[in-house]
Amino acid sequence: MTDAAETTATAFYDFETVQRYAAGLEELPEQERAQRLGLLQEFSAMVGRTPDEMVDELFDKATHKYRKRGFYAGRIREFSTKAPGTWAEQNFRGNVIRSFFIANGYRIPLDKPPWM
Amino acid sequence: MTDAAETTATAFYDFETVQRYAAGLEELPEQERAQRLGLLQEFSAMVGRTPDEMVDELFDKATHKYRKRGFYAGRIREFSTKAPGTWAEQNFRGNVIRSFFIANGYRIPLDKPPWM
Amino acid sequence: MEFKQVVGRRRSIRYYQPWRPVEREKIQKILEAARLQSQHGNASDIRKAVVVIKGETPEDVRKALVEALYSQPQAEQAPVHIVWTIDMSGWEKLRDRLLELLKVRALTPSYGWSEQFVDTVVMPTPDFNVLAGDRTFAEWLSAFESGLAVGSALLAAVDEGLGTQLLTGKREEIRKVLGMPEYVTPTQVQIVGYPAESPEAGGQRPRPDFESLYFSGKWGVSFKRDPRVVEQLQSEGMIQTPAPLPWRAQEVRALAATFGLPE
Amino acid sequence: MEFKQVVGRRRSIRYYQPWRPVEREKIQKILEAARLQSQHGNASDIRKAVVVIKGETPEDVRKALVEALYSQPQAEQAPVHIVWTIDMSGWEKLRDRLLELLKVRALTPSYGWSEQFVDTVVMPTPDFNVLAGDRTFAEWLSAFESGLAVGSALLAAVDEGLGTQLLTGKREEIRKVLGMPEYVTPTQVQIVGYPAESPEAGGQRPRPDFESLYFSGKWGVSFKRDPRVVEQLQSEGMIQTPAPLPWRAQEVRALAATFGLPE
Repeated sequence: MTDAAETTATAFYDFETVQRYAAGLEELPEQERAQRLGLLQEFSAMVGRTPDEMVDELFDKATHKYRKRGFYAGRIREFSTKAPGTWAEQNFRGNVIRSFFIANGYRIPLDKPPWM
Repeated sequence: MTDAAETTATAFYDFETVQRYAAGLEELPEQERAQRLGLLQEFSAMVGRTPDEMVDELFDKATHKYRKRGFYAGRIREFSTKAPGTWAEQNFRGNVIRSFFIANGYRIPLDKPPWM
Repeated sequence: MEFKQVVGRRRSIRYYQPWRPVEREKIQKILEAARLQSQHGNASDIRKAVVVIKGETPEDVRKALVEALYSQPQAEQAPVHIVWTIDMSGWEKLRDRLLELLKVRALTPSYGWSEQFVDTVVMPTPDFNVLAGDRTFAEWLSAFESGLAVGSALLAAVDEGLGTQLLTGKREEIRKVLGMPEYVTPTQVQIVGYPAESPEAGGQRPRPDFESLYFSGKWGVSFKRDPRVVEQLQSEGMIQTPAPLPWRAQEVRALAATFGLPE
Repeated sequence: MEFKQVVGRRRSIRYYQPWRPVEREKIQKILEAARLQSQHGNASDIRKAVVVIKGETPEDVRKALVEALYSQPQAEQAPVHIVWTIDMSGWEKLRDRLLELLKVRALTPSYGWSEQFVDTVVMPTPDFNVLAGDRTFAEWLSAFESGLAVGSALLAAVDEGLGTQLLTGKREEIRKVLGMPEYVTPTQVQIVGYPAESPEAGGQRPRPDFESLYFSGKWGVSFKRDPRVVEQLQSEGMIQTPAPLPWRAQEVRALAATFGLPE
């Protein structure tokens, strides 16, 4: 079980889009990095796409327009709220995914904090 | 003689270009005005053209370019230096003519004071 | 504030306190400063602005404006938007404005200025009256004139202790949202508010080498930068500690937490 | 000098003391102020200038420059000309400059900035990278950016106790005289020197009514001008006695006598 999980994680880190995201996490403690990459993997499984596929289908490089922005905004919100916790804790889950897209060049609309 | 001179002066003041120049002299004492208009009349006689003719031939309204600027710059310099006096006194004579052209919309190159 | 301090403290502020309104008199002072800036092409009537204020302008207008600014978070946070514009119809008042300057003796016959000069030379010459020339040049010069005024407005905001930044937006949408006629072009949008980041905003931004920008006598021959003058400007606050300040990374993470932003 | 004083004292100075040179450090300070002004399109490398100094730049170059400025007397009188330019090739450094801003955390991932974002969105989008769009827009935005910097340079000259004015000249001749490559456009020429007229230069110049320039919430709805703020700005020196001052006519005549100019 440990071996299998490790293999999967290694394969997951091999995706170009994941490497790009991970490069921006280098200053974080190992535990925080692992937590974020774990959340990304969880989201990837939830939407049933590889990280590269997600980035690919979000934006149309030919027309320079977003293609599935609404879809991903919705799934990120769903991913945020399915965990327990405060708004900030939930929002953190979603922002990990948003950061992944940003590291790969694209923005997903943000949710405003409740006080704003 | 007085009558004739007055008639001539009146005719001279009738030129549209002279009226335009005179309008800018209204704040001056009567004597200074008369002096300047006298200088203009003297210059006009020297170049053998009426004031309106001078303005007309200086600038080509069709091409928006100066036509006889060099000619008038030269004659103004001649007009300045033919009187005795300091540079400032001589230059004043020329500037009366330049002011006449300015009032009618056109600039003649200036002479720099000797100190400059 | 000292002029040199104002120049030194100005930088693009990207985080604002959304809860803190800007005093109306400060907005007026910013506009007054822009109005007094040089308008060397006598473009006085082209430099106009529409101010959008949170809590005063209808919320749907403000919302549409923020969307036209690509929904950037700082556009949402800042309580004031000054939408700078060029009103090309303003050039039609050029003749009146020149005659006004003649009358108050700012323009003088000594240099050849007269009502006739305005009519026979200035008005038909595109270099002096842009409407006489081609439209592209007219718009180019108008943009330059607009930049002059907006630059003063940026500095005036800093002088008032505010944060400010220029944003680019979707011009056609901005025009529609604020009811501008078609002869009006929005240039850039100045956002104004109290900074949520420290006023240093991580330090003074990098600039190309002085000697690569400025030349003496001839293109390509550097204007020598005197390090003693640089030191003096440092002591007077115009040249400040360059970015990044050592604690910038933590500040950015703290700001992300405040606003629920990704890091 | 206080920022508000600087704004209030600035006006186009048209008579200079030709005999009095400008200290080199003051010229540097003017250029430093321009360099630090906002370059919101990240146009840092396009805003350049060539400085021409009487007694330092070869006299034939200076003479040709004055002629390209239509031989206006103030161009002859002023000992310093700062020829502001737009170097369109500077835009080619945009990507490097953006990555630099990312690195110092002026631009942050919180707002979607990343190296990939620069490459996939910013660089191909004309609104953010003018070289990706049409040339006319690129030049228009460059003129705006240039105006921002030149406005600071005007104010900095006033802060140094100098007189200054912007002049328009024959661009093609200016380019040739100063050896500029063809991708460089001279914008306007800032003349600098000690004023021969009083610094008031006859009074603060007229401007269109505040409420005809600035709107609130919607085009055409005036932003109300508070007279108490105007009074405050008067006491702080930003709003000054309007032209013409009562003695202006005599001053202009005296200046004409000094310089041998027609009245």
